[in-house]
Amino acid sequence: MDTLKHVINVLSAPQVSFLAAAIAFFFVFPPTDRFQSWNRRLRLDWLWTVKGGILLHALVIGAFFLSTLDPNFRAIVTKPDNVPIALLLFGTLFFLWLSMKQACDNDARLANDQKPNEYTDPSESKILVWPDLVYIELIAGILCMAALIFWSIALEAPLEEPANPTLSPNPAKAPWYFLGLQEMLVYFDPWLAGVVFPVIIIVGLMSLPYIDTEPGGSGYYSYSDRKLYVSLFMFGWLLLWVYLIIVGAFMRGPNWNFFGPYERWDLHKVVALTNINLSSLIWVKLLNQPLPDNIIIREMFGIAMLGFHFLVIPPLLAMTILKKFYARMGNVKYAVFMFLSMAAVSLPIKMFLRWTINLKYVVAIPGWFNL
Amino acid sequence: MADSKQDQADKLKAAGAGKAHGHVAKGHVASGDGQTRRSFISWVVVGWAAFAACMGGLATITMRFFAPNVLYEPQQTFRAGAVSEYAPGEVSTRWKSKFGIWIVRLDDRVVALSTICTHLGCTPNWLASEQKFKCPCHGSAFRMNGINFEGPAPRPLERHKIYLDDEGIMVVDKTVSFRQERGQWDEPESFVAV
Amino acid sequence: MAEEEKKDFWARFFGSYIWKSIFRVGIPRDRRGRLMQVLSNFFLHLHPVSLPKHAVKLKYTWCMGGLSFFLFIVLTFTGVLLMFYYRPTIEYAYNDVIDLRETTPMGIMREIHRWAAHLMVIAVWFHMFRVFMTGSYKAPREFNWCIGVVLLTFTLLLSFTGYLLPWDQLAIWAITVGSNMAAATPFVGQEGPGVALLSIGNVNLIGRTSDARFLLLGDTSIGAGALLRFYVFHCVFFPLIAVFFMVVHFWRVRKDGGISGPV
Amino acid sequence: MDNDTQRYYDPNTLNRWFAVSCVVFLVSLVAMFYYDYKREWRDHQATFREIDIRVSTEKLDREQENVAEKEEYEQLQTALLAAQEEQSKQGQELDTLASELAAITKERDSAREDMNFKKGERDAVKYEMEQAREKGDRKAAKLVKRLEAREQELAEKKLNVEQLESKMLVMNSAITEKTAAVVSVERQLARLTSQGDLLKRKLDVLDPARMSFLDKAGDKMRDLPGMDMLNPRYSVRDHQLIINGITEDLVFTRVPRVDRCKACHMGIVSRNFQEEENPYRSHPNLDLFLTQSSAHPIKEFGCTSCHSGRGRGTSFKTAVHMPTTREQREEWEKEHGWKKLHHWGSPMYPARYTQAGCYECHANDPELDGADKLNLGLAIVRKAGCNGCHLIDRFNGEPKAGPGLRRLKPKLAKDWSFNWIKNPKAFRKHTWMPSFFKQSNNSDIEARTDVELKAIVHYLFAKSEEHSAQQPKADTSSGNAENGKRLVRARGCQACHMLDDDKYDDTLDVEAMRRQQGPGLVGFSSKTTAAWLYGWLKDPSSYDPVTRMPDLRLSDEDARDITAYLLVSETDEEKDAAISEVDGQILDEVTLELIAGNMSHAAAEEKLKGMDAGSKLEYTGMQMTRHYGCFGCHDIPGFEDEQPIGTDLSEAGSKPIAQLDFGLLHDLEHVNYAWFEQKLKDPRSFDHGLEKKPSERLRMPAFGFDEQDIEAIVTCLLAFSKPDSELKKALPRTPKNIFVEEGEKLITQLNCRGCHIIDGSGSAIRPSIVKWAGEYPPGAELEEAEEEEEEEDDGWGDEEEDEIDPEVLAMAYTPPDLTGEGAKVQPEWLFHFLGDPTAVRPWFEVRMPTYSLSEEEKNTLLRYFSYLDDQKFPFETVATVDRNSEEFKVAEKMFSPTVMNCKSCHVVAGKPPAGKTAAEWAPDLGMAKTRLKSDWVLKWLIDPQELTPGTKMPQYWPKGEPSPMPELGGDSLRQQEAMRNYLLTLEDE
Repeated sequence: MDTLKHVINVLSAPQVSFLAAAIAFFFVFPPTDRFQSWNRRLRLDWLWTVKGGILLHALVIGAFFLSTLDPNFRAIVTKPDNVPIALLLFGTLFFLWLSMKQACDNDARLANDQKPNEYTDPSESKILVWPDLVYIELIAGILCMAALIFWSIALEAPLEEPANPTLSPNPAKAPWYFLGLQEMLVYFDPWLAGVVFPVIIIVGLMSLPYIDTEPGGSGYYSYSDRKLYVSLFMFGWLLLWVYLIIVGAFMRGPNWNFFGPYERWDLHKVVALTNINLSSLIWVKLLNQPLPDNIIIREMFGIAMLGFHFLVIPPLLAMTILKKFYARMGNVKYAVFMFLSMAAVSLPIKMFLRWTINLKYVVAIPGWFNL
Repeated sequence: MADSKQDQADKLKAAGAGKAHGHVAKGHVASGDGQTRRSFISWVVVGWAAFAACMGGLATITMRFFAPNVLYEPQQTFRAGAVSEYAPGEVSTRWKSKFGIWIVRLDDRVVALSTICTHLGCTPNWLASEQKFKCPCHGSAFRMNGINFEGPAPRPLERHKIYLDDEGIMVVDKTVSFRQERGQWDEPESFVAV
Repeated sequence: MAEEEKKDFWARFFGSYIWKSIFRVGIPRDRRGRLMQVLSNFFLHLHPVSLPKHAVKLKYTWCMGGLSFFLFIVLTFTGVLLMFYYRPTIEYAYNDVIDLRETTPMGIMREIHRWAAHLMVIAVWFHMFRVFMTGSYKAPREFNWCIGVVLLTFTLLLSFTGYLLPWDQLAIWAITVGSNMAAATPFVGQEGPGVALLSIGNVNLIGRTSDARFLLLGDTSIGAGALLRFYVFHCVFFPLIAVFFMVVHFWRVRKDGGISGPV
Repeated sequence: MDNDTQRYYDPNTLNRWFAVSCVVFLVSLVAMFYYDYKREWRDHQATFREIDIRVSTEKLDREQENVAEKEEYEQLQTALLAAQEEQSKQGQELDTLASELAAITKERDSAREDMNFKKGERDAVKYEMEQAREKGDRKAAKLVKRLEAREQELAEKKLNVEQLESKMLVMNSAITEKTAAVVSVERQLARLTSQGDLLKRKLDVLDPARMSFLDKAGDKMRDLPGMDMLNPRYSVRDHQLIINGITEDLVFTRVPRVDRCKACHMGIVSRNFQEEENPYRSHPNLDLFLTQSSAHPIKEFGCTSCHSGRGRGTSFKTAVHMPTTREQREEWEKEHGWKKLHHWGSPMYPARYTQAGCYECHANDPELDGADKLNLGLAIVRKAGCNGCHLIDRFNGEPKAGPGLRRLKPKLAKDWSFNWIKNPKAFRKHTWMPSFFKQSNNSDIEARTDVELKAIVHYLFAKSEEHSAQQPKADTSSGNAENGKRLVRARGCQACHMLDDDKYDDTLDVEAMRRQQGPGLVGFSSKTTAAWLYGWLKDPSSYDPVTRMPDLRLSDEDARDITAYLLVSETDEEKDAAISEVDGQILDEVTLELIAGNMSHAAAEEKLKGMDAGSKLEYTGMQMTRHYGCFGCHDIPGFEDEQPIGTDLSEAGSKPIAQLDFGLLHDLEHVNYAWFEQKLKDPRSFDHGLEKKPSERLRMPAFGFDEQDIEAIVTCLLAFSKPDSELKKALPRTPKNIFVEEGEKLITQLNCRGCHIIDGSGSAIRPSIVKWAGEYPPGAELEEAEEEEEEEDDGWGDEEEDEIDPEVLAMAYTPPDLTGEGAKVQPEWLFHFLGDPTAVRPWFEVRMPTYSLSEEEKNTLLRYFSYLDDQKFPFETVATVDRNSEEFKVAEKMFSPTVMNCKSCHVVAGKPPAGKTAAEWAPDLGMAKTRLKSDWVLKWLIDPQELTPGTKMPQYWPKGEPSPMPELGGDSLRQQEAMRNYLLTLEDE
């Protein structure tokens, strides 16, 4: 048992779990036809059948409640403010499955050119709002309220010591819905993680309808027509948001150290996290040179990498894999789309470099631009 | 909010009943026996009865919520010193500003007069020259013993509980008041005899 | 027989003058009646009178948008109640929050408020997820999607500003971190990059008493000023804005052709 | 029907769903109500009500019985009947009188009304007139007339009223006179039954059994959920206290405390519930706490200001009760679902540490009556020298706890020192010197610690200065140990030193601590030399200028005898192992490690090469002395202005638990006091299981405290907490308080209470004096004195010979009680006396030692005594004596053997009384003039017992009776004054 727990503790370390998730992700939510064929070959779409769904939920929920037998796990999960996160977890799983199932059904129907499930023939008469819709809305509201009250009776809202600006709690955490951002703060400068990323997220979301202008798949659940977008959206939403929240809430302990789900939050846990900048990594470690004084020269590798990432890769893709796509989109939309997606991809890359080679900054120009 | 819910509820009640009818007919057509109908009506009744109850409950909760369980009012009892500190026939304004009390020493007793005019709750002033309390708001006036004799005031000023503690010091308790028109001015705790 | 009497009692009741004056229509017995119900009712008028079938399928809608709105109402109501017992000052805030549980009637009002807030955040996320998965952001609903994003942002802001009010360690430190990010805003945050550019000669325009964070807190550090400020943000300012956008959001739903569906 | 085609859901299902959800909602609402209604305090108040009813009823019954039993009651009853009988006889007249009175009263009332109206008019006219006159209006004249008229009328009305009232007065008196009898009897009865009546009134509203049906109904209604807003019986509101004087810390600001403890602890202020269970019990000490007459009335102090905890909490858990023991915790978890409220900075003090709460306000009080645990704790902290290594505000500027080590060489041998430091308890079982070595976290590196230790010893001796103790005139070996033994017991050494034959009582208290002011006296032969010891006894401060050991002005042979005794002792301890050779290799390692601390490794090795063994030892020794903080308790050359090495304990009590390192001791209760207890029990235990370099390991030494010590010390530590800057309840900083505190500080340092009773407590020496008086009956050495007086012996002689009870003897030989000293003696005298004491009681064996006090210190003591007795500065009233006056003659006569025979007990100008053992002597009257205050002497003559209860001094002028002597017109006072004046002349006899 303990060995199993230990194994899970190890596996759940971000460098492992995130990598696994990231790789698996593209097979489960294939962005392109190639991946989709893999997806089919591995019969992964079976997940979106009723049987698959039952299994999925059984696994996750079962695992969760088994884990609550472990005192350390219980201690963390039953923190009042963490309960919503458990809710989020299960909710996400369920609705993910629900939407994907319907998407698959519709895809199947469309494949042998039927209309999607939701389609209603204009000829057949519509449903009256009164009473059906109103009624179910009312019922939903009442049930929600009842649930809320029971929840409130069962769980006391947290209240800690009086505010004390000279003594920060350990760990000091942001509200759970911002834990994703707080996690980012570990890897990026405040102005990036705290200001730029949120802005990019919001702007990105807003610009979505203006980038994805393809008429297909409007108004019904579908996947294959919109692989790329769905896949990317899922990537951002599941991996970069939900996953990080769960990590931040359940697995970040004292001194913001990482703790496995079954690990005791030990105040004195010590982890080696000495960071190094890319510049010194290359100049000093690889080339055995002193750091050049000229900042630009010093940081050129980093700048080059960034340039490559944001300026070279997109055109390359445009010329190769995404030719058709590029043609459909036109310059501007393609540029914006690429900027956003490359930005989204760059986050995990940076995080990963930190986990693996303790990279602090790719480009470090103090007071100006640390990335 | 609550009432909007409320009349939404009413409307739905109407609808529910209405549906009932709509369906009753159908029920008849569908199956001759009233079995479905009775069970079905009972569902509606249960539903709406419970709903009404809930609305009542919410209303109660809201109302109850407005009655605080604890108060942070200023101290209601204070020690007003020994009887000897007050000259016979004196109206002491010593405690007026702090506790809203006049200590009045009448011929045979010391009483604690409330400084709240029985008309509309202004604070009268003690006019030593005329030997009366005169209220600035509507001109009510009270005698030294608190009896009203001028202006609109409907009844005498209230007196508050006053008693001697074990050290012989007078203690005034504002939470208890005695009214002349209820004949409470002779109750043992309404004065300290001299 | 009793049945009959009962029936026509109700008939007379719902037919009565007063009833009609309030609800205009009597009991909806037929199609027209049902239409009228919706048309003539303020609280229902943001619904169309009739919908395509899939629009009432929970499977399709998940009812998340509706619940978000419902939770917003719940939060407004409980929030207003809490305001009767909570004073946003450093002397009172913390102890008032203790009293909310110890001595305030219906001791769980704060819990309802807090959990409802969490729930609303989740509901809004799922709503967005649903809308995305059904591709409902596509023409002609692009703009409404944007408004939706704005609403999402304000949901988070509301939740965040509320987080400071208990004035305990959780609160102050969550907000400290949050507000220090404001200080890191490029150009207008004293810690942010490029702040040096905003200066005339060697006079810095952005400093500890004149940057984004300062405007947010009304103070150089979290204290009485910030508490009051966040209180007003949380109780008045943001709700108003949110309501405004909500109205537009709902209205657009109707105007952009009701709930989305395949063509 | 069209509607079916347009229906999606089956109405049945919808309705069912709706019904179910509504019911669920309803249930949730009910649950909400229930949850809000089901509060612990409500149950407690209900239970308490029952208890209160029970108790009060019993009391009432008892009261009524008592009253019934009193025959006074019987008499009154009969008297009442008689009086009523009497009164009813005159019923007729009374009725008529009453009706007449009523009639006149009516008349009077209306008359008064008229008068008041007139008065009103008069006032109005008066005002008008004044205004007019002011304006010079010509109406004025008219108005003046009108005013006069009004006055006239008013006067008439007044007259009328007065006449009527006088009539009424007459009638009233008539009536009262007739009813007087009955009334008075009734009054007496009422007085007799008043207690009972009060209880009755209380029970009538409390006990349902005494209620009418309607009242019962109301009584039930008022507390129903939802109704409980109207006028509830059970509430928190009525039991909430708001304490403005002692505030609560909210970091950003301090706010008045709000305590709701009474909502459950209903009976806490009343004395009626001492037998009840908690939370209904009365406070255990109502004389000192809570009651209005006590020092801490609940209205001003509340509960949490002493007990700490969360006053606003209304449940067992949220009040943050804290369990004293693990068992109690488990029990609470079962009974109350108790869980530690993690997020509350100031949890309640567990029962056994409650006294920590006193410190908040009484931080400056030297010794706090009733807080024995706290006092003991403070005494131990001082004695053990905790403040040597830990900063503690209270103890700033206190002298070091241990002896100075400046002049080690002449005193000690290296071997001895080595073994001593290594394991002090081996040499002196009860020493306060803690053990640094052979501890749980360094016994594994004994080889290294040995080197460290040798280095330290080496350093100490290397730095040690020579000193010139005067060498003994005769050879010190010739001392008489037997006599030495007696002297040690006689001279009062035991006020500060324990002897190895008196047992250390296992329960420490402040008294016992005083007897341990100095080290226990065991055989010193292995420790030091006779020469040194002799020199030390003769003049301690010459060896160590800052020592607390005073000079007892021992004669040479006394000193020699004592030396002899101290060297040979009953427990001749085993020979000490000689100090072995230093292990050079380890020494190098250690030294290198130390040097490398502040330079590069290479450089360090260089430096090391350059050092010879000696310098290595010395360097390491110095570093180690610093490392272990020896200088904290000892004055060590080279460490004059070193900072203490330990953590600051000034606010130990309010330290957040997160800052206490529990290491790997996971099964320790996670509360600060558990941590402190563990730390004191085994200071090094928190290193358990941790991998640490020797230099990083915990170094707090082991004192070998027992349960009781630890409890006391932890009480202190909890008490040392963040002070409230704006505390209003602390002792005001009046001169008296300040000077008394200063004095107490000094008195504690000098251990005056070892011999004297001061301000009520002290005289630790007494038991040993009793013991001594038993072993060595005093007076033996006075034989020859008696020989001379033989012929004057008046037949008492033979009684002298037989045994006297040591208790009585001790009375005479115990150092004097200094209570009231300030009022008694003259400051100049006391000043000089403190400088060099002169024998006031020449028969004493115990010596008042000579302390090397600075002027300032002496003044501190003077101020202390005079402020303690509220004496005025400068305090002198000189009595002038005329030797030829009648008074003087009379006094002389009274003084003479024929009358009072003062000489029979009192030494006079050094001349002891004839034929008495020293045990019966009384102080030298010759000193009266210079020593005593004349006012005091007078008081003393009037009533000695009042000033010193139990004194042998007889009272010649019995209180309140005429003087036994005719002289001076038999005027006691004049006689007493005369006597006083006479006494003040005796010095020059």
